[in-house]
Amino acid sequence: MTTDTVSPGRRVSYRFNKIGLMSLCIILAWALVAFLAPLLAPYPVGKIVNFEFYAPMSAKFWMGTDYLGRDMLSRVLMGARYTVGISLVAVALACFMGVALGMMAAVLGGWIDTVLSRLMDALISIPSKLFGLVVVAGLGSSIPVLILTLAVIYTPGSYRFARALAVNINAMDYVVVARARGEGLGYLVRSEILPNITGPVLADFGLRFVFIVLLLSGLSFLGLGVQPPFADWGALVRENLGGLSLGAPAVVFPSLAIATLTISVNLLIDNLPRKIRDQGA
Amino acid sequence: MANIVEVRNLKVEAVTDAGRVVTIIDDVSFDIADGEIVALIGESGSGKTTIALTLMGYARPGCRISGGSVKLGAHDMAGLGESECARVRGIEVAYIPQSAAAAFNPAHTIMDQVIEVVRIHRLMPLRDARAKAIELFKALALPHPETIGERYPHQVSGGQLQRLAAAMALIGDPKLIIFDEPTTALDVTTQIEVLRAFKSVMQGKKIAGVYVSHDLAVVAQMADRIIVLKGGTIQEAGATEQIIKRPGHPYTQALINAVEPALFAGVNAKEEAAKPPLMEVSNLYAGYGGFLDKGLPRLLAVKHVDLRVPAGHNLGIIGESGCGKSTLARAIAGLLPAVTGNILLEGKALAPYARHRSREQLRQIQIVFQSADTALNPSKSVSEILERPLLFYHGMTRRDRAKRVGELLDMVKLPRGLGNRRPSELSGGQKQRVNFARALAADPKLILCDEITSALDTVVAAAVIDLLKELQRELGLSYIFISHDLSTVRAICNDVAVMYAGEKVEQTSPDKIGQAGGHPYSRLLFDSVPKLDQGWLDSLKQDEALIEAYAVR
Amino acid sequence: MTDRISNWTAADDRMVENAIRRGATRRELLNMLLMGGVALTAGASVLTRATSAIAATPVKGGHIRAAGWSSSTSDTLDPAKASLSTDYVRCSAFYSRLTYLGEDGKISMELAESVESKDAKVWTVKLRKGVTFHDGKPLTSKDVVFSLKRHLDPAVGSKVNAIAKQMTGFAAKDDLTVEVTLANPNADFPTIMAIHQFMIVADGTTDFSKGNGTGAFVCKVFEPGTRSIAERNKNYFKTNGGPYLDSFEYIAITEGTARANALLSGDIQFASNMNAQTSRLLENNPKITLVNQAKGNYTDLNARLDLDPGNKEGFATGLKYLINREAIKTSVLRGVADIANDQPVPPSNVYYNKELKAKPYDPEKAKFYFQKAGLIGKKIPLVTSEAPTAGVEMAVLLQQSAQDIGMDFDVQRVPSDGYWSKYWLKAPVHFGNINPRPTPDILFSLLYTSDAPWNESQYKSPKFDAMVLEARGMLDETKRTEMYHELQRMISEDAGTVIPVFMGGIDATTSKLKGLRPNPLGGSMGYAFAEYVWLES
Amino acid sequence: MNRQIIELVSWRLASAVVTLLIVSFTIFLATMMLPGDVAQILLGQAATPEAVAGLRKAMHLDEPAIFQFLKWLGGLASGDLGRSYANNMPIAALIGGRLANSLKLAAATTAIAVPLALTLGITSAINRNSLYDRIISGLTIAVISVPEFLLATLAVLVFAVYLRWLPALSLANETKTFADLLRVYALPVITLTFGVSAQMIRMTRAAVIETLNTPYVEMAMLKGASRRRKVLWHALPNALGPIVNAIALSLSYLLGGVIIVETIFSYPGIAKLMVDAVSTRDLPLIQSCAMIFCVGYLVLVTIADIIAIVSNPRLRT
Repeated sequence: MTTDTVSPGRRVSYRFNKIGLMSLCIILAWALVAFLAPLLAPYPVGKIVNFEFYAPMSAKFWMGTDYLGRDMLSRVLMGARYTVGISLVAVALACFMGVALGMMAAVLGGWIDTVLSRLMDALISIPSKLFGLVVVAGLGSSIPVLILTLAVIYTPGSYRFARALAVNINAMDYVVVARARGEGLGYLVRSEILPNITGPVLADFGLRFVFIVLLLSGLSFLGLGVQPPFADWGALVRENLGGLSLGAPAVVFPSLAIATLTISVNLLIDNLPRKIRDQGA
Repeated sequence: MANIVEVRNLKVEAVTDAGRVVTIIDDVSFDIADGEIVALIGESGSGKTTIALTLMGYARPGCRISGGSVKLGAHDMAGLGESECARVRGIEVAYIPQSAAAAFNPAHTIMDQVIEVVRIHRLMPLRDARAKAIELFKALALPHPETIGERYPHQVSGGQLQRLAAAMALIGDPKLIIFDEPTTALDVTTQIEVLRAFKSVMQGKKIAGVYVSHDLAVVAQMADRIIVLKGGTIQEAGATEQIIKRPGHPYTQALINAVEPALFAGVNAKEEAAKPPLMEVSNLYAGYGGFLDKGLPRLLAVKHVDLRVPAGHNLGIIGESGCGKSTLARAIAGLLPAVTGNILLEGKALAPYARHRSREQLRQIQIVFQSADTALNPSKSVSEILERPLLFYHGMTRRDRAKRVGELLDMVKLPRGLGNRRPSELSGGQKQRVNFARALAADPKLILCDEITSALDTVVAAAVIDLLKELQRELGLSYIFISHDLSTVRAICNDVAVMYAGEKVEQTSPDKIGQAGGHPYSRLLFDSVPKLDQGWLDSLKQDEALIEAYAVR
Repeated sequence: MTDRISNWTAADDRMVENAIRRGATRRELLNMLLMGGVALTAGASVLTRATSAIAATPVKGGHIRAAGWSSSTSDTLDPAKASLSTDYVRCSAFYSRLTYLGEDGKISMELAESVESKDAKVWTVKLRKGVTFHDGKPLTSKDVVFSLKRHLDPAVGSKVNAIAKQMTGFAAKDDLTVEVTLANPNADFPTIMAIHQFMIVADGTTDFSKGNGTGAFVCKVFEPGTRSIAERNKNYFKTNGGPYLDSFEYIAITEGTARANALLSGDIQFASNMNAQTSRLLENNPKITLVNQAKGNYTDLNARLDLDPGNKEGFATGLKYLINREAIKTSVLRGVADIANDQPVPPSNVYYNKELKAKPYDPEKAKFYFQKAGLIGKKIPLVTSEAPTAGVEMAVLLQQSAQDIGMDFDVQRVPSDGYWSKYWLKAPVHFGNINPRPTPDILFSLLYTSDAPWNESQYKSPKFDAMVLEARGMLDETKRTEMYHELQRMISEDAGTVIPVFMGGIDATTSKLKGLRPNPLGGSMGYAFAEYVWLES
Repeated sequence: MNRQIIELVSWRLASAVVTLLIVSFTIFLATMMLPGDVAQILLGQAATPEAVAGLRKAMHLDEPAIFQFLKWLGGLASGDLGRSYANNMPIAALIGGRLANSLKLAAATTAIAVPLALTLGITSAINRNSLYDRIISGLTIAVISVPEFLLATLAVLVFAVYLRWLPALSLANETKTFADLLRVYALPVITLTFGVSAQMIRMTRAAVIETLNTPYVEMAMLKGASRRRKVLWHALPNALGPIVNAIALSLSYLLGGVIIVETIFSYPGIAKLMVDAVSTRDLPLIQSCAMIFCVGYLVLVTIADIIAIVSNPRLRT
């Protein structure tokens, strides 16, 4: 119902609630760690610093040592670089491609929409882990291959999501008005549609980021992730899985690192400020 | 006579998204006697629905009854807990919503939902309940009363659903029924049927009622007493006759004035024929869906329409929902390409697709939509919205644009300071003005107005119409004014075209519409518009055959 | 003094027992006990207890499930194509070889009664009588000729095509006699016949999925990439000894931790190839026994003698003194290694030169040699990767030792993808990894002769080449042994390959499973464990 | 009602064929991109050029790849999946048992996960914002956020190694009695249930809550309906479409996405088969597996659509 008085609830804030703020802080902290890792790490990543493997936590080795006697703190800090870095680039690529193509399909419609949608449907029907395995196993694991593979895997999902949103926005009168004005595809997509789907796309971005972190660690588990002696968190868990029954900190800390990151992202999405969440929803 | 409802010093608070608490209903007190129908009238945001819902002990999410008492029979609904309220709802007080189409659950049959109250409160055996429901269907003059309950909500028309919602409310024999704008979403021809059914049932059963509406003419037919609300407080209360004949409060007076606006005193009809037309449409066909063999779309929404709009003149297009009037506007704007037929602008043919038209052609025809909410991009400021056509059509510099935006805001009588706001921070009327200013920014010759006042409150709508007229005088514009509301069209148009089922059935001047000799459908439409007269509904005699032929029930 | 020892627990008992199984010598064991603070006399009695636990008599019967670590749909029962550990285990159970390479590195006869030659060029193989295939067909010389000859056919895709090429003539002299002619004399022919791929299949076999051989077990179920079930061959030609088990199932569990967990939970009774880290999960468990595999695989540091800096005299020798073999053994490989002496023949080989001692870790001596080569203070690139096992760790260790004497090694860690084709054999100083081979001859001609395809340090010595050729055709064992000892010495002193340790894995079994011994042909008793182990009742 | 479904199914069938062709061709291209071929892989270290060439010839791999692909496609049309390059067994035989295993595992997980997810999702929607709801939400987020292999390994440690209640391996052919069956499937099913149901719980809760905000649910409340009734009778039937869709997507994961679970529990399923096929460049096997995953996905999505239609009177007629 339209009102002729500005209803009191309309002015909403960008403020985060407590949980959202906490999650955001954790995520930013990890991002910072990823950025500064080489400065923060007390020991070189591949260096065996202790002849005892699975050493417990100590003043010298805050997170103990791993299965070869390497300092876990350094490895977890550097792991942030790979986990956060690769996932972030991959998710950015996936969302960029997915959102761009999705909006294009929604605005142009017709055979372009049909062809794109069918192609994406086909891609989505191949199980993501297997697809990743096939490509990475075949082409060999390197960081660019990992990033591209992860991006391709998550593009169709992002495409579908963005397309669904864009189709809704595309039917809005202001887009119709812009069309009637004679605006081209670029303007429609950039100025009319994109700003109004950013909220949900942002949430989707976060969710997909979590999926990518987990898929990356899954690939690492199968030995196809970041190659040693470097290791992302998933690879760290995998390397030290043998220490699980010994309660070694070497397996606990990277697991915790993954969990804090992914849980924070999930919580952040659930607790996004209304203003962002509702953008175009 | 005992009072069934006694509301004292009611106060309702709402929490805004920013966490601020605001009072939306303040110090409202009124009584309803047994069998009496009291109308709550006011514009949107006046708190009328909120007050009505407190009678059921309910406040919408984010709201809270923070003071006063709401006595309903023996209960104080303001003080009852959720489960206690639930025991009262449906059997002591029942609710008929504005949109029955939305209030019926699409997943269940109508009968299951009508007798749900019986099931919830275990009032009687289900077989008896079904028999009772069928009785009610008959009383509400529903077609096929025996079998209509087996259908699903989407299988019956809006007018029927509205009456079925009444049956749903009546099944528990409540002492009080709340009507929440029950006919607002209906076409006028349908509205009459529904109002008649309501009235006869209420009179027959002697049930008290609260009738919430913004439409004085409708309320005049239904209510014994009227309470006028504004901004959450009572402005005036009194018997229906007193309110409509001798309004005490200036606000009530304004409401009454807005019901029947004056006819458009346009330019002389003789002169126009001589001038070359600004816009000429001939033999236009348009529709949706894939194409059939003969090159016609699967769903033909506009058939064989001819129109002629002389420069500086306004053409009204009127018809009920689904008559094809909006499709016509879209075809003219090139949004939905016409299948056949010509659209001439100043004698030059326009391409069916907007993207094939020149920028200059596009500039000359602008379209303004009904819902200001969806017509403005929520992520842009008012200035940005207005600047785009200036840049796009006129290639103005940043400074010129800023200056022009100020002028445009002046033209539509909005403060210049509004330029920095976003649409969500504007009221409905303001949005519609911005919407209109955007069309003006193009410097057009013709503006297609698609139901632009329908979502606005009557007083606001009247002001917008006045603005349109004023701008026309200053800028020499022409409008094609599309509406379902006859009185609005008559207030602004030189000519009125009546559309029915995709075809133009008649085109005439506003004063002649509905008069004898005109098209029977136009007459039906004209007759169905409620009058501000208590006896109008009872005395209205309509041709049954005509209704049978044209009314969409 | 009594036999009672304070602080000596059942776990220590097991440690000693395990050590014995791993093949520790009595001397090593006593050392171990001494380190544990146990008096020598007391230690001796502990040792007896442990050894007696091992020397139980085999019992027949029972079923086990054993797990290897690699399996795929390309699993095959065609011995010529066998490439994964699972293939070896299955083929070893279903087929037999002409000869068998024992734990001590000595050859014994299996299907052959004798393999003899006067000139090491023409070899006469006499077959056992009365051996039958699982389908009842008796073994004849035709089967042997077929089995050997097929390695030359490219369509077979044999893994040992390169070795088989030296066989130029095959003749079935009679039903039980085969004559094989070699291109050049090779006294190792009987040992070569012990290589897994040279197992004997029935003449004309094209479908290998039935596993129709003469082996100790009959194939009941074979699902590539999933499992196999084998039952004892009632008509097995060996009448003394194994097989003891009624049947065994063989599966693969790729994950080391999963393998350990499955063993702990009792789902499997045998888990092959545990690494040092996973073994730690198991070593204190009374229900688990660990058996060291024979150590033969090694990662070596190669200085090419034809390129700078390897061409500077003293550099390679300096490296041999600078590499800390002890540290590599204990810290990098967690003890699961034998110190090596810069030559490729492992201690388990009969031709191993015991007199040749490994160079000690001596930075000062290393410094002396580097000074001699004029390399102190120069930055020397050291190419390594994860591809050669522990290559990165070894490089880092070396780099640390070098810093102390003013040497500057620039460790260049390159991707493991493409390491073998891009860096191995090519970079001036780099790491390599070599799998065990059954005979010194194969090792030498593969790695050290002037025309060796994998001459890692470009070691070229006409004297060496001539001696390898001579030794190959030498039938006099004593002389041959002497020659091989000398060849090992030459490599150890002169080649640019630094071989710090021999590595090996660990097999873990339930303590009830007995009879598992190391074998030079690889883990799981040269993959033939099924025939030799038994389940304690 | 039937016409609608027949129309949907026939449209789906037609588009499925197109999708399958696209997938098949994509997989073919991807396989072509992989370095090495089956002959090289099979020979391993012994892959001298002559040896590779000989083996290729013997395996008829010297024909152009596209020709092999088309031959395989032609065979598929007549229902023949061809023979594996790696071990020359008929693909149907290789896949048969594995597919049955994968389906069994998927069915067992579905049987537990779906009712569990629906119950938890709906009850937490009913008790929205309660402590119970918050606990469930917290748990689902935690489960979603933890890598699957960690869950699986933890489960093995607890249930197989320490408690010794369950076997650490799930050897599908070990099941002779029903009790065996339960024991063998318990751990992988528990692991998968965790991962799969967390998503479904979230989706179910969200879908139900979304329908709870509709006018007809408000209307039901104004009729005096209880919370339970609002959720179960009013919201749920209308939320069924999105819920079933979410379930279908989750379940499609159970066919091909369980590679980690198959690895840890040594469960002989079809995901592992495909990974093997890729590592040996076994084109017909890769293709056949990909087709199975694709068909599985399409079947699930179609079933979800049919359920959505049947549950929605507006689409039904």
